[in-house]
Amino acid sequence: MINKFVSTLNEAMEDLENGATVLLAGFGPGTPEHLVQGLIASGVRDLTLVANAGGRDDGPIAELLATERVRKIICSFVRPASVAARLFTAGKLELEIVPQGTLAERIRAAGAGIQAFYTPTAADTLLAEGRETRVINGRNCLLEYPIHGDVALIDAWQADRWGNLTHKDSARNFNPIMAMAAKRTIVQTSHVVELGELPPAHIHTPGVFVQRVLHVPA
Amino acid sequence: MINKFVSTLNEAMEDLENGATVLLAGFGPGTPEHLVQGLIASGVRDLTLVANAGGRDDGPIAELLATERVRKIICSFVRPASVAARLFTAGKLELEIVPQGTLAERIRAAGAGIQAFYTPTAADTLLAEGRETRVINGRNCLLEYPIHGDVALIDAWQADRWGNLTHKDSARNFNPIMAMAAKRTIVQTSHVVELGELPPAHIHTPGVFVQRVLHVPA
Amino acid sequence: MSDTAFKPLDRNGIAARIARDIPEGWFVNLGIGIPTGVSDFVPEGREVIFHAENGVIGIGPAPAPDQVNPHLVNAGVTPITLRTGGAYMHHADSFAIARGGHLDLCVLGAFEVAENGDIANWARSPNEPVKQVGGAMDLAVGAQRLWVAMEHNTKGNGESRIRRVCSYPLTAKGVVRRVYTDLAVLDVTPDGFVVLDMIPGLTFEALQARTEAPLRRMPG
Amino acid sequence: MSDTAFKPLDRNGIAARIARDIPEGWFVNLGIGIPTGVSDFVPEGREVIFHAENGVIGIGPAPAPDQVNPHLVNAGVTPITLRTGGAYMHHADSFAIARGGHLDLCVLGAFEVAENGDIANWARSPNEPVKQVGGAMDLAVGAQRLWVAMEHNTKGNGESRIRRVCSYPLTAKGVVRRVYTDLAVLDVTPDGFVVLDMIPGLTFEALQARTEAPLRRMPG
Repeated sequence: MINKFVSTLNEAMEDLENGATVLLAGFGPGTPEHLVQGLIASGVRDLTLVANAGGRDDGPIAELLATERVRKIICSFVRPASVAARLFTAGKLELEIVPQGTLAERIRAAGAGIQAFYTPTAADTLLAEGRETRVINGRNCLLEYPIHGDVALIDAWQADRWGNLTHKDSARNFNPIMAMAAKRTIVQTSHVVELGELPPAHIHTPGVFVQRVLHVPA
Repeated sequence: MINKFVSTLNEAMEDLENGATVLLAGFGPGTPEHLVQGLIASGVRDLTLVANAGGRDDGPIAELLATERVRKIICSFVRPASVAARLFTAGKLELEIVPQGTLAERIRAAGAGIQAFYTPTAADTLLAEGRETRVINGRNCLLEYPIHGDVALIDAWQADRWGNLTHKDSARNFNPIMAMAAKRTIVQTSHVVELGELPPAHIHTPGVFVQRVLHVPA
Repeated sequence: MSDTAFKPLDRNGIAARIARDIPEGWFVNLGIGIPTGVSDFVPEGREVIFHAENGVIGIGPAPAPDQVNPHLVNAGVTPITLRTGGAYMHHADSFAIARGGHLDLCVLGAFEVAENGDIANWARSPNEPVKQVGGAMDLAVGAQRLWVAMEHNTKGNGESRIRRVCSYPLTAKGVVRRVYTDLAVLDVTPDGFVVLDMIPGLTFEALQARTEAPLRRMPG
Repeated sequence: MSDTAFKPLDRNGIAARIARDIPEGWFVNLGIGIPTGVSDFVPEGREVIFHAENGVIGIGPAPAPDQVNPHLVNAGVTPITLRTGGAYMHHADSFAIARGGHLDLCVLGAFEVAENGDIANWARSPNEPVKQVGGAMDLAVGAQRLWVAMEHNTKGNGESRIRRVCSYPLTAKGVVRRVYTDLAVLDVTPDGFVVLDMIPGLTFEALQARTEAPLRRMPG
């Protein structure tokens, strides 16, 4: 019987490796905060973190960055008052800024087996400097590559033992696409449901993308 | 008040133009057969038809092709015993064969603003002859371009006046992505629901992709 | 020119002026800052559908403080409500709407707009650590039309944000169609900025005096 | 060699042989033809999750004739059921599963397989009007592993479908990991075909005699 549930945070975070690329979902809501605590506790280092934003002075991303175990962050946004901005200024954090839509699309591309794509987004900006562009149908486009994760940390509202997930309201955000894009997708879910309880037409992330699920009651 | 419902098939098919590219959804179930009848009745010609398969000897696609108003078909599959195969053999139909996954992805790319993408699918086959390829991470990849429609013909299970749709079971297939990829998306729906009746987390095709909806009770 | 002859719009005034020009049925994304306020000024009965790039289409009015849904925010991570008929989707689907040309309009804030439609709104220098790109580059090239909402002049030394050429790093090239400021509404045309509207009491000459780029009167 | 010394598997026999080798928990896509039958031979209690590229994950057993759901078919447009825990999705999401490396296994039929893992299964000549590509090219390059199910020899003149080089147009290059025929199970290795298993009564020499490509015995 397939059963992707694990009982403890330690079990959920087992076998994390130094140097891993970690996809961290969330846009405000939808951030798997408990799993981030597990990542911090695991002690792994030299990480590449992929998240929408570099976080603030507090909150899960700031806490993770403050450990200085993240070598590089790939995100769309760094706030002036943030751990990320200070570490970057101090030369302790590499930064790759990616427009938010391109970030989402590069993550999806990894999950969907797309090897590269052309987008007009950012083609005429500083972010395109030194990179490959091409004019397609009269529009200047930038060549973008997929972002694969070794691990994805995912938040869910409901989960069953096959790893089928739903996400609540706008807490969905990066969760379904990051779940697709990692070798190992680890989920924290607010609710556990029986197999078959989620209507098959309304599953937001099918279990094929999920490896481990931890129940973390809200 | 936004109201995308039209009352008649004629109204649904208004302003179709000769030479249009028509995206026709369906994979068995999910084919908007009533709208295909409308397309035939409209008399438009010189069409490019984009559909998963070239159809059989009967059924909506065969009927449409038999009018000889389709200049070219873009599809993943042509059956031996079919109107499409005979028209092609007789030199009366251009044929572009696209692997089914690449077809789906090219349609989605059109809807998502992706200008081109690289995929390993078909890169080492006859379908790649004379086309641009590139080795990415050791894999030979083929450059593919989006397929935009002037019109998409879409089947839905439920629709509201904003054009929010659900699709039934595997009748979903190409419907959501073709709805994204056309300038004008025309829907036939089995059921009409009040705005707000479809749960916001369970809408398969949001109304932003839909222009006209015709109620065609099943 | 006398500064007492006219009263610049406040941020809400700019937002309200923009709301006037949005017809029923448009799908609209509002950037952070002045643009966020636009939806408050669309009359109740006019159905305009607002999109947030974090996966919401059909944003409703702000919730009462005791009605906040912790799972529902806009692209500024501010609590919102969903309007009847709205829908949720994931980030890639949401940006497919933005990048695929499905939004009739996006309204962004900016540091500067140039007469060729260039927009700069994410960084004041290439080297600063703060890079507030977010979804602006995607929206700027993806929406059917881009309007900018901003103050006409900088707060500090009153420099013009309406420029011949942007001095800050670009968000996108040649995409702005119209600019709404506290002083005027300007269309970006092949011949440069054309003044569509000015606040009461302001003269064309007084507006030009506050504007680095050359302005043209509405033809006819 | 005597043809009476062994009895080739029928199509169900090949399907059953494949089913034996699929462990619990795998996500599997079955092509049209012999592969479609594989799911019937997976024991009830073993959870293997079958995917259809038209947007179904978790295919259940065939419906009784009076239980057919007209909205639910597999990639062969044949009525199916959905298993408890299954899900529906659209075509691009479904092919994201197939092309993104999320399937543990795909089983396809073929005209020919070559010793370097090339597969030909969509056309018998470049010029014929019938082009039955479907999703095979996507699945062949996208799945974690590709197995082929086919008759060892052609029906007409008994030619070997297991070849040094494919003579028909390729579906994909170098992707087949294993071939299940009515006579044997062959692994594709850097050293060519290795015989994993043969039907009872068949000798290695008799199998080689029916096979154009050179075969190797299992090492050890």
